[in-house]
Amino acid sequence: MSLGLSFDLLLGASLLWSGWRALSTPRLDRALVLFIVFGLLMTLTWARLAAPDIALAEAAIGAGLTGALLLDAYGVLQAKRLAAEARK
Amino acid sequence: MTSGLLFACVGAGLFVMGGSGVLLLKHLLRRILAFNLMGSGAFLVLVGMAQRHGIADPVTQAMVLTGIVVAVAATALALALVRHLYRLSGKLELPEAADDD
Amino acid sequence: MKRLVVIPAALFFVLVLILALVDLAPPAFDLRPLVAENLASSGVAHPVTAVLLNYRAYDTLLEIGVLLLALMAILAVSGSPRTTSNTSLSASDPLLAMLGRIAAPVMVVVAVYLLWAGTSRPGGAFQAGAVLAALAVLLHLTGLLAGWQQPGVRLRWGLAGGFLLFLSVGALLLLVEGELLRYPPAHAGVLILLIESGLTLSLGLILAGLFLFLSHDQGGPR
Amino acid sequence: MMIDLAVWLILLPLIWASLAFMAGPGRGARLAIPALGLQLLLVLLLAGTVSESGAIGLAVGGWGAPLGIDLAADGLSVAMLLLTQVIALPLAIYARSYFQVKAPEGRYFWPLCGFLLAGLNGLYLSADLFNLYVTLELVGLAAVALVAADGGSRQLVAALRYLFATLLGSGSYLLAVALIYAAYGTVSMATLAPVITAEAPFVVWLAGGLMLVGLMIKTALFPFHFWLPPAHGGASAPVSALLSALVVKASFYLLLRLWLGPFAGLTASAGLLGWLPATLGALAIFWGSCQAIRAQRIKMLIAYSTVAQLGYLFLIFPLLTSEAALRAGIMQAFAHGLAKAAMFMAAGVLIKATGQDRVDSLAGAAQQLPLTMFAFGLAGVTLTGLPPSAGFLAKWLLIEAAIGQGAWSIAVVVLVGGLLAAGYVFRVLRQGFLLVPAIAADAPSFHPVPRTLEWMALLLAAASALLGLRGVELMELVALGGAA
Amino acid sequence: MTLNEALPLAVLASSLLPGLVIFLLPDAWTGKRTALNLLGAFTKLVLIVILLVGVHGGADYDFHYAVLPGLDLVFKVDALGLLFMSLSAILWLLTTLYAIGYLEESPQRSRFFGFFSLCVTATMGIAMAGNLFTFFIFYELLTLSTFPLVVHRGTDKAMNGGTVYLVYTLTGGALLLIGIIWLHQLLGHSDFAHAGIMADLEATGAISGGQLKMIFLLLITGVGVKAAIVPLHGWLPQAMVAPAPVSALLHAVAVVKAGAFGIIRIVYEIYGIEFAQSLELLLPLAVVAAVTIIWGSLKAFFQDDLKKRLAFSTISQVSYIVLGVALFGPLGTIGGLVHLVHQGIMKITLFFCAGNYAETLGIHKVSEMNGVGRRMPLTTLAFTIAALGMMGAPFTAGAISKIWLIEGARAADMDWAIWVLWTSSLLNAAYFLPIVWRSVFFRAPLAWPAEHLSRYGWRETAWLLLLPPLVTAAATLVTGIFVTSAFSPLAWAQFIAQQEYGPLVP
Repeated sequence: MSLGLSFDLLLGASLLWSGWRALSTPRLDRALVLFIVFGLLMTLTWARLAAPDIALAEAAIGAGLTGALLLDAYGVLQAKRLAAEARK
Repeated sequence: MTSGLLFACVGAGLFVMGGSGVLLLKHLLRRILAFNLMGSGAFLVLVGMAQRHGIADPVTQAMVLTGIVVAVAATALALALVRHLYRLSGKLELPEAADDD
Repeated sequence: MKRLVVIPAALFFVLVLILALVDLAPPAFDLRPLVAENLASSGVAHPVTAVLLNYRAYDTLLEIGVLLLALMAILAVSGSPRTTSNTSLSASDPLLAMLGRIAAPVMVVVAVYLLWAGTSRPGGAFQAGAVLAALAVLLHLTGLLAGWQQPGVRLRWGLAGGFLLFLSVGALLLLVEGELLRYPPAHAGVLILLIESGLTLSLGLILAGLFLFLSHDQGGPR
Repeated sequence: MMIDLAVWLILLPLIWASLAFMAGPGRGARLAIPALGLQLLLVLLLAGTVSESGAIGLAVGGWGAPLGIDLAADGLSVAMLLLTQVIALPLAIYARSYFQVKAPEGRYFWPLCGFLLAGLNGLYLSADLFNLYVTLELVGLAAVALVAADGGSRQLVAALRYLFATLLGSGSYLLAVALIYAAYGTVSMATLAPVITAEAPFVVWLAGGLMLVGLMIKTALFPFHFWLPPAHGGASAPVSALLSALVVKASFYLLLRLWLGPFAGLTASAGLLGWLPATLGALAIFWGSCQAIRAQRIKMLIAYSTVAQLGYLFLIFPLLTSEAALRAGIMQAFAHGLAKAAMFMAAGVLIKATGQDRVDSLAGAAQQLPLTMFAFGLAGVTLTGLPPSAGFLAKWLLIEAAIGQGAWSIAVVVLVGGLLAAGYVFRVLRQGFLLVPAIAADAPSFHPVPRTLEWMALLLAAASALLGLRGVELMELVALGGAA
Repeated sequence: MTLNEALPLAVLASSLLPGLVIFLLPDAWTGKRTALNLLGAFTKLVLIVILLVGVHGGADYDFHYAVLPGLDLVFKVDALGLLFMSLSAILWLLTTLYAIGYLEESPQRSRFFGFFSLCVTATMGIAMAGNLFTFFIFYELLTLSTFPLVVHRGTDKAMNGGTVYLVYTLTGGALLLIGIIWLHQLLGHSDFAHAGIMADLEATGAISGGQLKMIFLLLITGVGVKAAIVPLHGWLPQAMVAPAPVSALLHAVAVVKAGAFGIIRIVYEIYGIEFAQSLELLLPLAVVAAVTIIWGSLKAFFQDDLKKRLAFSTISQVSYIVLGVALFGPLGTIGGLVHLVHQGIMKITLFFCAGNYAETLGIHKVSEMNGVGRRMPLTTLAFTIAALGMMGAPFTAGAISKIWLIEGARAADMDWAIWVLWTSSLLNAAYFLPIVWRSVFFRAPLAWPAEHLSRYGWRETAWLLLLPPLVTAAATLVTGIFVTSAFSPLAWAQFIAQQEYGPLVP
């Protein structure tokens, strides 16, 4: 087995793992972080697939913007929840 | 096995994982995550299979670029809905059954 | 209950799919030679950009439409303009603010480079637009840029302008050349660069807008 | 010059939608309505061209398949384009009066509506599987946005359900496109049609299955209908009309197109496959009708009726070996489109007038709003399949095709479905005809409603009835380009 | 378009256009509405006279129009259709006059008269239909246009009656539709033609007799609902909640007649009487008709509500027509056809009178009718004449029908049918005579249940209510006495039978 293929195997497994954990981990903040990790792994994958255009887009849009959107939403939801609890 | 085919298979797994997530998960943010996994899976299948003999295929790459943009658009819309729903009702999950009264 | 159906079905499906993928014969058609052959008359040197903005430019046009649509959807969903949640610029870390000030010009330069590079190597309007959007997000996070409320006239023109420019070029070519988005080979390069410049700006604004229109809303549950 | 007609049908709505967005919230009606008139004119010219000189093919960018994207206008697609523009124009005039100045839910109606219509027109014209994916998303996201626009939490929940359903559907479709590309290296329908045969690799069958399921979800075929009633029942009346009359037809059309076009090799070799959508369609008819008969809110009633009526569309799949079935399907699409738009518009008037959404609160409506009740009744006649109406012709064609192929079960389903439809239609009419003494304490009060609203509903309802007297041209158009 | 093609359309338009305009008129415009109604009714009469003369002289009135490729809307005016059309046109005029008097000052008159005109349009379409497809369109249109009339009062009770009416007629319509499409699918068309269109089909051996019997069952069940054949009659007594002019229309002109007319068309011009006989379809039909005749009469006997009694009487009388059709041979045919007209004239008289009692004095029940003959002598006279006609008393229209039916039964060797007819006559007498007796000889109560209209000189009630029943009662006598004149219903029925059976007719 060549070095490239074993790296790909490892990468594929990490993709599946991070994707799975992003859905299944009980804590939402961890899930979001895992999702961003997943996005970065995707970027690597695209690079491995000789698709630098997609890699760039994935880094900027897939992992970056989507991640930022999700984190921002999470932050607001968290803040609201805290505020609501504080009011109680 | 080439890396194209390998990642295509990974993509198949991601697609199915994401699809099941969209169907099964309750929390709306997680559903959005699941939808994104599903999309990434489909993209991987598209590019991976087209490049399973090792040569880059610009057509599928361009398609995936289009797909990524569409996915982020859908994600943003979904987030807007979720955030607004949360503001109105404080809920982050959809009620069990469609209420028909 | 639902799980018992979905999970076995999903596992079965993925297994079947992977088996089917693994022993798939090579495809009957191959577009790569076609892409390469026509690259000379496409106006760009980078095949992906050629596909995106020439061979399948119509897809791209509609896709920008989807993005613009998503932005409008966010505006429509977020409800009537409210007077309350006037986003306060958080008095942020001065160090962060400085970082933002330094990063801003650098990122603009990067965006312009990506746009220009797209004609011959990886890069292009999407990536450049994304960098601009990232800049806006960064400025927002460092407290230098407030979340956006309902857009004013200028912002609306900026958001839709790139799309409308793309659309007009397409329509003009339809009138002149008889086919939607059929560039005359001699002018293809210029026209594509024109479209991409417009798109970079609008995409940057739209992508930033997706974030900033959403994040203006900071109030608790009503 | 003639061939531009089709492309302008896509460009025009995009242009007026963008301009409407630039003009600002709530604006755009004055731009949209003349533009829609122009679109209607274009599609009529296009129909004339196609019926004279046959199907039209266009190579966007001058490349042609497989490298570029092909557009194609044949009888089937022109028929659907025609339906779209015919409904869109009266609907726009209706919407203009419905969303009064600065109504919050109408702020982005015009741009969203323009993108939706562009997506629909693009979908009907596209002959490229991936391009179809983009148009599907355009339609889906615009529809979700329209449902959610400035709605309460009920609408948001409905919109989210709709969004996830539609994303699941287009996701499956996208994976299918990827598989097709993997197997053949092209996404052009014309290129694919001759090479996909019964001996196709298994991946292609999987792709076909994914597309079937994905599009069934998007068309809200039972049991994937769960998202439709809250979404269509919860949106504002013009949006409900747009969604029920047009949007769900798009994915049905695509399914039909794929079934008859690129996948004809597969579907012909598996003769029993058509019974899957047909069985689900029959279940949809029964289940949807029963829910409509039980529904308390009038818009929910109409939305469940959509679930039922969509079922008829799927009954044609086992019969598609004869051309009569295709004609029945298109006639049903027209009948339901026109009538359902009219019905939602009439319901909008009733709701605006009474301020309530319950079937029970309609007593006396026939006295107060005779035009609207008449429009509702006429549309109901079409849905029930009573003559003279397009619905009746659809029923006639469908039963004749079914009997011709010995599929008695389908004929029976159609007849029983018609009776069930009568059940929910006359439930509303009965309530509307009830006389309420004007002095009674609980007598509903009726607010004045712009007459335009009433007349537009009546216009579409009348169209659905009158099509029942002259379907020759439409059927000849469909016959021109059924099986690609 | 030639004149001969345009005439059938003009007949339709003469009630359709006024109807559509009337919908838009405000309720208060009584004068304009009445003028429109009468204009339409008279125009129609004139057109029908033209057609009568034309058809008698052998002219063809044919109009074809493609609705779908291979599916035509066909109008054709023939002797049989004209029989029905003349009846409907004359009675429409009278009923319109009656309704104008009846509905004075009540709400929603424009809607009422609008649907009333549509209803007559549908009847004309049924009469002129040249194929089953066209027939079905107008048959269902009739259902739709009568529903708002049945529920016109807008009460819960009216709604329930209307719902029952719809359930029956729509279900019947569905069965009829499947029969028609089946037939259309086999033949490629469904045109009416003398001596039928099926005989050739079976001769080729492509289609089994069993299939044709099945289609016959579907078709007859479908139209049988409107003809109120037992056991499909359940809607008719329920539909009595409608205002009196509507009941008159339903019973005498439009709905039940449309059903009976459909049976005639199907037996004679789809299957052909000879072929129907060879398939052994006529005897079961005759038996069903006989059962309906007896059962309707029996039920009528037990009703106290006047309109209900009349309703069951209708069920019985309409099946005379069906019986006549089912008696193989020209004499029975003539009896059935002539009864189509005679029953209409007599039954409409009875309903007009019942409406007069209710509207003038608030009388709805037989038991309330004591001595009403002295308060309303003219109405009671008309009622009596019509009732006698129903029994088949000499010098009335009813007698003529009965004689020909009995002769027909004898010629067809179905003596049991004669017994059925006699029994029915006796039962008719048993439920009509006590009413007459009661109203003439019993003492009047001190006060009527609800007296709305008072006496004006010789007029016991509003003249628009009084005139129509007097005219129709007179017609009952005239058609009974001047049977031999050239344009009597009998002469016309003989003309039709001649076309169907050729020179067999005596």
